[in-house]
Amino acid sequence: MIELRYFAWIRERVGTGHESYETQAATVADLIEELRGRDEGYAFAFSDPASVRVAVDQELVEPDAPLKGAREVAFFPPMTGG
Amino acid sequence: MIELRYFAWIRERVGTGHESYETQAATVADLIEELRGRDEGYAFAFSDPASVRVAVDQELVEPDAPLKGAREVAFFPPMTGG
Amino acid sequence: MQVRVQSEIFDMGAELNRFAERQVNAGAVVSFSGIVRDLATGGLKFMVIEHYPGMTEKALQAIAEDAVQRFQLYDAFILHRYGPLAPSDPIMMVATAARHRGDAFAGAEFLMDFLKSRAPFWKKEITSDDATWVEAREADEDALTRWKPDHSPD
Amino acid sequence: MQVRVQSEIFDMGAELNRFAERQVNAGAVVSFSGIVRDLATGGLKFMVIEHYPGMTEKALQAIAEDAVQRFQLYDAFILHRYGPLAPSDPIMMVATAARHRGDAFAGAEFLMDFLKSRAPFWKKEITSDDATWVEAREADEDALTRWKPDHSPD
Repeated sequence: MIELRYFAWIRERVGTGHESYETQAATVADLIEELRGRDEGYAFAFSDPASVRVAVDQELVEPDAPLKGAREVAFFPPMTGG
Repeated sequence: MIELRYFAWIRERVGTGHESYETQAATVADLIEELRGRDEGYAFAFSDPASVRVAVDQELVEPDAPLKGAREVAFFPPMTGG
Repeated sequence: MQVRVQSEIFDMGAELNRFAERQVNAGAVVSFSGIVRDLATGGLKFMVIEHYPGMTEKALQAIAEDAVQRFQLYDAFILHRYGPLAPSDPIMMVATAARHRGDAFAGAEFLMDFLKSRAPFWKKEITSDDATWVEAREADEDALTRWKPDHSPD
Repeated sequence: MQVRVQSEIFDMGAELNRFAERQVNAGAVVSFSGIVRDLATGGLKFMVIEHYPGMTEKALQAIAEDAVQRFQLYDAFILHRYGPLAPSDPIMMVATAARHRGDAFAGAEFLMDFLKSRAPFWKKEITSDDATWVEAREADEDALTRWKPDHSPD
């Protein structure tokens, strides 16, 4: 089980801020592909992979990052702090 | 008559902060040359022309600046504010 | 070095003074404060900032440590708010202390560039009839390239 | 735009707040504060700053106007002290306000570079047995070249 977290408009499109999720996906990109197939909300949230940022265990990663051992995966749009 | 003003170590070497002075010098450089001949203090103050900055009527000028019409000429070392 | 994430408003002058008083023999202190601007069209009621508790603090700490090391800063400070913010409220601030001004300025710009694009904050603008997530500016992502080791500084 | 020359100590936080409160819809406020450092050898009793009353105010005003125009600043502020200053006293500060952070930072650096080498202030360091005029750093004069129109920015 991985804890999934969603922020900003990705959270709004998915419809929840966090959930526990069982997956065999090997990489972040595989997981995104899997999530897109769940329902329309997920498909909408992940429709443009270029505008999705991912953190594994609270560290920014690239889409090819492996998920092995990950406890928490977070999805969010490009950051706009400051 | 021109009002001459001296600051920082130029003031200390000349021995005064300001004085009225009568001159026929055409340019700042001519005036410096003239002042150098006045006494040892002035000669010391102006011994290294590269480290003397000049303002005519409170505007920074180059040594070849004309003195015609000047009311106040100030001499000082490179500035060190901030 | 200090990083803080809070919803409460803060007093940028008081924060600057506290930061400066902590310094020993720093000749240069730089601060940057970000303030909620109204929209070009007017009518901003408030802004909401969402963040990622846990990751936010770690990201800010890493950015501050990186800045201190790169620019040999004596100290660095980052404060960022989340939650609802009114127009003209301060959003965040950073401060740096260094021996000379060049490092203090560069350190503060570095903090800002990384904070903008690498710390998990998202802004939403609320008007009376709309709520819009602020889009990341390409210029903000581009700003990071100037800090790459192979990018020769001017 | 405001420039001030005074012998009295000042509160940099209070000055920053006053400056920021004057702004309307500026997204970015940058401040720089210069502080009296002790000498490398220790033993600085105090610093004395001499200036050229009359010319100082005009020079600072011209520098501030130039910065506002070049970087489309909403506002600029310069405050510089003269007379005797104790170690760890604030010497001076500048502040800028702009729409975006790049201009606010560049404006503040520009103010500092010109103030350092073009405003008539001179520092003297007083120890228990010596009094030495601070020498201008070549780096400070060199810093001005980056603002020349024919110098392509990075």
